[in-house]
Amino acid sequence: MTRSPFAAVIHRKMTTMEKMLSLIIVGYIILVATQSASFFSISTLFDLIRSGAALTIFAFGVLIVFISGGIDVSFAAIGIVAGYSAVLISKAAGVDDILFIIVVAVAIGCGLGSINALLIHLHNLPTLIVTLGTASVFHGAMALLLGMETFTRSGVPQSILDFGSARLFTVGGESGQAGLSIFLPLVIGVGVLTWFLLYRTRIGRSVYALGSNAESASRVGMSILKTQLFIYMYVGALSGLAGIVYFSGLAYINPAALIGTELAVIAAVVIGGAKLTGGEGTILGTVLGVMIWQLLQNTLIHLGLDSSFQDLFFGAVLVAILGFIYFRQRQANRRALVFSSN
Amino acid sequence: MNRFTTFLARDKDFTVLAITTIVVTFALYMLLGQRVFSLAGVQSMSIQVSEFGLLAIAMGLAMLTGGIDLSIVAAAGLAGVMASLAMSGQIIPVTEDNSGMLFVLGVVVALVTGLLTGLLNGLIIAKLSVPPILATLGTMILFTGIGMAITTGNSVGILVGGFSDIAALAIGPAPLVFVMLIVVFVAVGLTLTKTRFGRRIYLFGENDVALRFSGARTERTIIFTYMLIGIIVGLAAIVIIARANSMRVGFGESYLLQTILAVVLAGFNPFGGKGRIVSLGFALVLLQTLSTSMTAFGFSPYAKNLVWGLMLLVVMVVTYYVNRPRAKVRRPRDMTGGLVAPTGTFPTVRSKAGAR
Amino acid sequence: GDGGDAGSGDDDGKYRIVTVSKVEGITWFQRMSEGVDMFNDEYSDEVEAYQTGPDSGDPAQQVQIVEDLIAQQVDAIIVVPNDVLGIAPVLERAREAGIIVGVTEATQLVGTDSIDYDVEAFYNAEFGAGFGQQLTEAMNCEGEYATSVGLLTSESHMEWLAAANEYIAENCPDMVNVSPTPYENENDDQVSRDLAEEILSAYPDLGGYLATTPSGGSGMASALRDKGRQDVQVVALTLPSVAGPDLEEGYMFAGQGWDPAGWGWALNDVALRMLKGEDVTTGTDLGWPGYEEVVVDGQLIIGNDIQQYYPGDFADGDYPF
Amino acid sequence: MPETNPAASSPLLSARGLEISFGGIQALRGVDLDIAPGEIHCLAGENGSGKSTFTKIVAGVYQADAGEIAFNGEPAHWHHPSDAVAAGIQVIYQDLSLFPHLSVAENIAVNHMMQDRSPIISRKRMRAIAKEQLERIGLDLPLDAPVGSLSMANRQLVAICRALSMDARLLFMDEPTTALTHREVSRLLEIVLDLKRRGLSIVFISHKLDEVFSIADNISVFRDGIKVGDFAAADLDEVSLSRHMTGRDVTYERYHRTQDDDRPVLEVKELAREGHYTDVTFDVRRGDILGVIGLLGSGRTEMALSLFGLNDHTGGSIVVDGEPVTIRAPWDAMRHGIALVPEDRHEQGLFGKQSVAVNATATMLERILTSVRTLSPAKEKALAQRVVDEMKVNNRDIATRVSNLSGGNQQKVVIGKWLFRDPKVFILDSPTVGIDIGSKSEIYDQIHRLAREDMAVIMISDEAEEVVANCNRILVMHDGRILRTFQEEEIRAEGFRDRLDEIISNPDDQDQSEQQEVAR
Ligand SMILES: Nc1ncnc2c1ncn2[C@@H]1O[C@H](COP(=O)(O)OP(=O)(O)OP(=O)(O)O)[C@@H](O)[C@H]1O
Ligand SMILES: Nc1ncnc2c1ncn2[C@@H]1O[C@H](COP(=O)(O)OP(=O)(O)OP(=O)(O)O)[C@@H](O)[C@H]1O
Ligand SMILES: [Mg+2]
Ligand SMILES: [Mg+2]
Repeated sequence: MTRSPFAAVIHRKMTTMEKMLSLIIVGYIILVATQSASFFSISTLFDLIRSGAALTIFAFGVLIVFISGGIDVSFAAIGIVAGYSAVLISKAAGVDDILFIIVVAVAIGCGLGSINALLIHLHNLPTLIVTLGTASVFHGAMALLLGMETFTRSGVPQSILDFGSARLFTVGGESGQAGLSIFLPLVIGVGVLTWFLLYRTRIGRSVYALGSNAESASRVGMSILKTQLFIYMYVGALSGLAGIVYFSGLAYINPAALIGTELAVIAAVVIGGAKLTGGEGTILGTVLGVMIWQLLQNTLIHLGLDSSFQDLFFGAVLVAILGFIYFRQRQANRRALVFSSN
Repeated sequence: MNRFTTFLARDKDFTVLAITTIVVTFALYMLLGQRVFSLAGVQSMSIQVSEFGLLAIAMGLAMLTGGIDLSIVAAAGLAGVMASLAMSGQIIPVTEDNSGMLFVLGVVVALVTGLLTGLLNGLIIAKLSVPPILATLGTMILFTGIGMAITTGNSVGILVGGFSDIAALAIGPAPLVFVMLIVVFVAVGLTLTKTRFGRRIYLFGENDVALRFSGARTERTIIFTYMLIGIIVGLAAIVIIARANSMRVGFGESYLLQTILAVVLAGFNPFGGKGRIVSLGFALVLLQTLSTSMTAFGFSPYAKNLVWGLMLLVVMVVTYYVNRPRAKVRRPRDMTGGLVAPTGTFPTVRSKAGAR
Repeated sequence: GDGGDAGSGDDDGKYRIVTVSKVEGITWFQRMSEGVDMFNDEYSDEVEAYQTGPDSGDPAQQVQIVEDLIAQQVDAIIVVPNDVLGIAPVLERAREAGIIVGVTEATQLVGTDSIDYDVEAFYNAEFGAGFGQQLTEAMNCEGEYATSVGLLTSESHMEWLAAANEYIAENCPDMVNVSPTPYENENDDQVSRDLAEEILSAYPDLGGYLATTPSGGSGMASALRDKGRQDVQVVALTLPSVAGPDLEEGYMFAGQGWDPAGWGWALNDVALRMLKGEDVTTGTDLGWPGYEEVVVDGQLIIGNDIQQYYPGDFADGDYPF
Repeated sequence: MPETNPAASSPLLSARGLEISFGGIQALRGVDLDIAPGEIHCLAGENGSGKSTFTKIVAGVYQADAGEIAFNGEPAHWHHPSDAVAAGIQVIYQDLSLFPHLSVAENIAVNHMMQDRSPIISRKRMRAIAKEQLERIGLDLPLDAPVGSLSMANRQLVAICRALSMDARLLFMDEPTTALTHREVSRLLEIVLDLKRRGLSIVFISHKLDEVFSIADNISVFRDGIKVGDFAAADLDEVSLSRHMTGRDVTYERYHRTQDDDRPVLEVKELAREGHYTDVTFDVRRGDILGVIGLLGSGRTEMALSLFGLNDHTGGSIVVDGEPVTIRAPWDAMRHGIALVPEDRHEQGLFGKQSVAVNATATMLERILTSVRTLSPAKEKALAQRVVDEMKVNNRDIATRVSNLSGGNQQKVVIGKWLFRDPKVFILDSPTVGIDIGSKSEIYDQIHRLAREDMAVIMISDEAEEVVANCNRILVMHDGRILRTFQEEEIRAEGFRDRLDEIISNPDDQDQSEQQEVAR
C-alpha cells in the first residue's frame, strides 16, 4: 500500500462546500475569540471534542443513510434503546465491563437497524416513514418492557463512569485541568472505519451506487437488500455505540434523553453537504457540519449574549450561513445550467 | 355509487386509510363506549384536533411541494405571542370600548405575523435556494428566538374578554374552532384541486424543472405556498391563544413531529407531488381517537407513541400489499422506497467539464 | 369546593383522581407517581388514582390530556402545569363540568375560577431564599456566580431565582451575578453539561453556581469533577439520589428540594377530602411528612417540605429517593 | 415473407414464446427470437413495440410471464440481472444505467468490481480497467470526474465502455447512439464490427436505419409486442423495413418555405454568454425552419436556453418583430411568443406521474378556467383532447399517466403543450432523439405545418439528415460560435448532406479552410 487511508483523505481536494464551511468555521472562531479572551483555550477545545463525540458518531450514521438516498429519524431512538438495554443487561448479568456493554449495545443497534432495513426493502416503503414509525415503536416498546428508570451517578455501572472520564492525557491550566477524552480516538476510529467502508469496500460503493441510481445498482448485480441491511445495521451499530458514549459522557443514564435531537444531527449532516437526494456527502463535510453546529450552540455565552436572545442570534446566524452557502451554489448552478431548485 | 366504488378502487392508499380509521374507531368505541365517545367526548376530540389539524394542513402543503416546514409551530408561537401582546393590555390598554377593536387587531396581528413568517420562509427557499428542511430549521430557531426576545419567556395573557369565547362557542353541536378547521380543509382542498395555484403546487412537487420549462413562475409558486402556510399557521395561532387565553414561547412544540406523522400517514409523498387533503382528514381522526383512547386507558405517553408508530407502519405495509400487482413483482422497484429520483431520470451535475 | 356527586361517572363507585405531571419518564415525576401510587393503595376502596402526563414538557399536550379527562368525567384532576396561564381556561372548563381541580406550582391561579385548590410544598419565596442562603454560605459572601433555570418560561424557577438573588443582594452585596438573565439548561443533561463547561470557560473567576434543576446542578458538578476543580460552589434544586455522590465528593456544596412523592400524596389527599366534602383548614394533617400541619389561605394550601441537603447527609449511599 | 434461417449453427440465445404485461399493457406477446453466435442482430420497431422489454427480460431485469430462454443451449432462469451478467450477457441500457455520482473509472469498472467478489476494492485496478476501455474507443476522459458532470455523449460512451469491459458473449446495445454525433457513431460501429469479428453476438437497437443497415446481419421487427418477422439485412432496404415496422410507407417530405413576408420575426444580434457561446447572430422569418447543427458542446442548447430566458446572456440583443426585447425568464419569452421544447424530455418536459391531460395543459392553465377562475375539468379535457388529436398522440385516453406512453408519444405531448399558445418562434431542441421513424415523420409533418402556418421554427439537431430534410436554413455551430450558415439553395444542392456531415465531423479543419478563404 503506497497511500494510507489518512493520506488519501488529506490529499483529496476539498469540495467547494467543505472549503466554504472551513472558512465559516475559521471566521466564526475568530469572531468569538475577539469577543472573549478565554474562548481560545485548549480546555474549550477538549470540552467541545468530548461533548460532540456522540453527535459526531450519530452524524456518520446519518451520512451513510443520506448517501444511500434515504432519511433516518430513528437513530436517536435506536441509540437510547440499545444503550439503555445494554446497561440493564450489564446490571442484570453483573458484568460491569465497558467492552461487554458496547458489544451488547452495538448488537442491539444492529438488530433494530435490520428491522428498519427489512421494512424498507420488503415493502418498498419510504425510509422517512419507516424510521418515523420505528422510532416511536422502538422507544415505546422499551418504555413498556424495560421501564423508564433513570440511573444517577450512584446507579451508573462503574465501567461506564470510567469510560466517560478516561483521558488520553491531561494538561493542567489555570482554569483546572483539561483532559483529552478517549472519545476522540474512538470518534476518529469510527470516522476512518466509515470512510474505509464507504470508499474502499464493495458494499460501501454499493451505498453510493444505490443513492445514485437504485435501478442501475440492481442491474449491475448489486443486492439491494444486502446493501440496505448493511446501511441500517451499520447505522444501528453506530447509534448503539453513540448511546453508550452519550451515557458515559454524562455519567447519567436517562432513557428519555436524545429523543427530539434528531433534527440537530440531520441539520449538521445536511449543512455538511449531504444531499437528501442521495449519492452525495463526505466524511469531512459531515465533521465540518457538526463542528459548525457545535460551535454555534456552545459559544453564545462567550459572545456575552443575554440568554433570552440566544435563539434569536443562533437562528439568525444559521439562516445567514445557509443563505450564503446556498445562494452561491444557486449562482453556480445557474451558470452550469442546473435547473433544479435545491 | 358506482363512481364512488371505482374511486375507492383507484385510490387504494385512501381506501386503506379510510377503512383502518373506521375499523379502529369502531373497535375503540366497542371497548370504551360512552366513556370516550359521548357527545362531550367527541366534541372534546374535535376541539383538540383543531389546532393540530391546522398545523398538519400547513405541513401537508409544504410536503406537496417536496419540501417540509419545520418552523410551523415556532411560527404559530410567534404569531400567538404577537397577537396576545396586542390584546394583553401591555401595549394598548384594554378598556370596555376598545376591546372589540383589540379583538379584531389580535386576529389581524396573528394572521399577518403568520403571513410574514411564511413569506420569509418562501423567500429563503425560493430566492436563496436553501433546501426547505434547512431553511425552516433555521427559521424555526429564529422565530422562537424572536418570541423569546420579546417575552423573555413569559406567558403573555390576553385581557380582551371574549377572545377565549372563540374556543368555547359552538355552532349547533360543533365547536366553532372545529368548524373553522373544516372550512380551512375545504378551502385548501378546493385551492389544491380547483385552482391554477394548486395545480402548480402539485406540479412543482413532481418536477420543478419541468414546471419552470412550462413557463410557470416557480419561485412565486413556492413563495405563495409558504405564505399560505403562514396564514394557516396564523389561524392555528388564533385557535391556540383562544384556548389558552395566553401564549408562551414553546407552546405546542410536540405538534411538530406529530404533524409530520399525520401527513405521511395520510399518504403524502415526502418528496412532493402526491397527497390528498381528504386523506389527511382521516389520518387526523385516526390519530386523535387513538390518542384520546390512550388517555382513557391511562396509558403512558410512550404507549401512545408506540401505538401511533405501529399504526403508521401497519397502514403503510397494508397499503403496499394492496397496491402490489397480483402477479410477480416486476415493476422496477423503487429500491430505496421512493427516495430516489424516478428511474430513468439522470440528475445533471454538469460542471465545466460537461457543459463545455 | 363543590364536592359533586360521589363517585360519579365511574362504574365501581370509586372516585377517579388523575394526576397530570409536567413530563413522564423523568426521575422527579417518577418519584411523584410513587406518592400517587401509595395514595391509591392506601385508599384503594374509595379511589382510583393514577398519574399520567406528556412525554415532553409541552404545555399543549397537558391541555390535550386535561381535555380528554374532562370528557371522560373523572372526579378530580390534579395538574402540575407546564404553563400556568395556558392551562387555566381548560381547568376552568373542568370545574364547570363539576370536576375538582387541584394544582401545584401555580400560585398565579389562586383566587381564580380555574382551580379548587393549590397545594404548595412551601412558600416559593422562602424556598428561593434558601438557595440564596446556601449560596452565600458557600461563597463566603463574595465572588461571581452564575445561574441557570430549566427554561426561562418556567415560572416557579424564575420565582425561586428572583428570591435567591434578592436574598444575596441584601445579605452579600459584594457577590456578583454574571447572568442577570439566567442561562437555560433545558432540563437536559447534555445541555446542562455543555452549558456548565462554557460558563466555566467564559468566567474563569466564577465562584458559585446556582441551578434550579437537578440536571443543571449535576451538569456543573460533572464538569468540575472532570476538570478536577472544587473552587466553584454548586447549589441546586435536586434529589438526594442525583446529588448524593456530588455532595459527598465535594463537587456540590448543597442542594435543596422536596419530596415529589409527598407532593403527589398531598395533592391527591386534598382532592379526596374535597370529593368527600371534608374541609381542609389550617392545621389539617394531609398524612405525609411536611404536610402534617398545612397552612390554608383561601385556595392556597401550603406545606412545609423544604429539604436541604448537605455533604454527609447521605454518606452511607442510602438515598430516600 | 422472406424469412431467413437465422443461423445454421445452434443459436447462442433462443427465446420462445416470451410474454409479459405491465398492469394492463401487454408489452410482449409470444416472442420467439434466436441470436446466432457471432452475428449482429438488429431489433427494429416503433416506440413501445417491446424492444427494450425483450432486452430486459434476457438481461434478467424482468421475469417473463410466460416463455423460455435458452442461452448457449442451456435453459436460462435468471432471477436477477447478475445471473445474466455471470452467464456472459452485457447490456447497454437505453437509460444508460450509470451512477451519476460515481467516477468515470468506477462506472466503467463496476462490473469487474461486482465479479471480483472481493469485499475490498482496488482503485488501481479499477482505473487500469477504465483506462484500457477508454483507450480502446479512443476517448480521453478524466477518470475521477463524476459521471454526472459529463455531457450526454460522454455518458453514453462511458456506458459503452462499461459493457465492453466484460468478456461478454452476447452484447445488447439499446439505442447506444442517440447522443452521439456522426464521428462518434462511425467509431462505435467500427468497434461493433470488430467485436463481431472476435466472435461476439451483438443485438443492436436503433431508430436510425442507416446505422442498422451499415452493420446488421439480421433484423427482427417488432410491432405492438409481437415480432412480425426476421429478415436478412441484405433482403431489406430502408423503405421496406419502415413498412414492416409501421405497416405503411414512411416518407420524409422536404420542407420548402412558401411565405413571401421576409421580415424577420426574431433577430439575434451578437448574442453572447460568457463561457457558453459568443457572437451569435442570425434571424428567422415566418415560415422558416432554421436548423442548428453542430457537435455536442457547440453551444446550441445554451443559446436556445438564453432565448427562452433560462440562461441570461451577457452580451448582444434579441429583437422580436422589430422590437428589442428583454428576456430574463421563460414567461418573458412566452410573452414575446417564444416557446421551447427542451432537450431532456423527462427532466425538463414531462410530469411523469401526471396524466396526459395535465401535461398537455401545463403551459396554458389560463385557458382552462371557468368564469370564477377555477380550473374547469371540462375545458381541460377538451383542450387536452385537441392537443392529442392535433399531435396525433396514439393513446387517445388523456387520463393515462404520461410515463406510460411510448417515447414518441411523450414527445408529441411535450410539443403539443405549446401548440395552442401559438408561439411566433418555436425552438425545438433535439426533438426526435430516440423517436421511431413513424413518429418522427409525424412530428416533422407537424413542424412543417406549423411553419406553413407562419410560425418560425428553430430546430436543434445532431443529425445532418434531419436538418437537410426539414430545414430551409442551417446554422452550423462549433465551440460556441456560428461556423457556417447555409441557405435553401445550398441545402438543396446535390451531396449537401455528406458535405454537412464532413463539416460537422471536422469542424476544426473547417475553421482553417474558412480562414484560408477569408485570407484569400
Ligand atoms: N416498467 C414498465 N411499466 C409499465 N409499462 C412498461 C414498463 N416498461 C415498458 N412498458 C411498456 O411496455 C411497452 C414496451 O416498451 P419498450 O420499452 O419495450 O418499448 P421499445 O420498443 O423499447 O420502445 P423505444 O423505442 O421507445 O425504446 C410500452 O408500451 C411501455 O410503455
Ligand atoms: N437554475 C437556473 N438556471 C438559470 N436560470 C434560472 C434558474 N432558475 C431560475 N432561473 C431564471 O432566473 C430568473 C429568475 O427566476 P425567478 O423565478 O426568481 O423570477 P422572478 O422574476 O423572481 O419571478 P417571480 O415574480 O415569480 O418571483 C428567471 O429567468 C428564471 O427562469
Ligand atoms: Mg419567480
Ligand atoms: Mg426501448
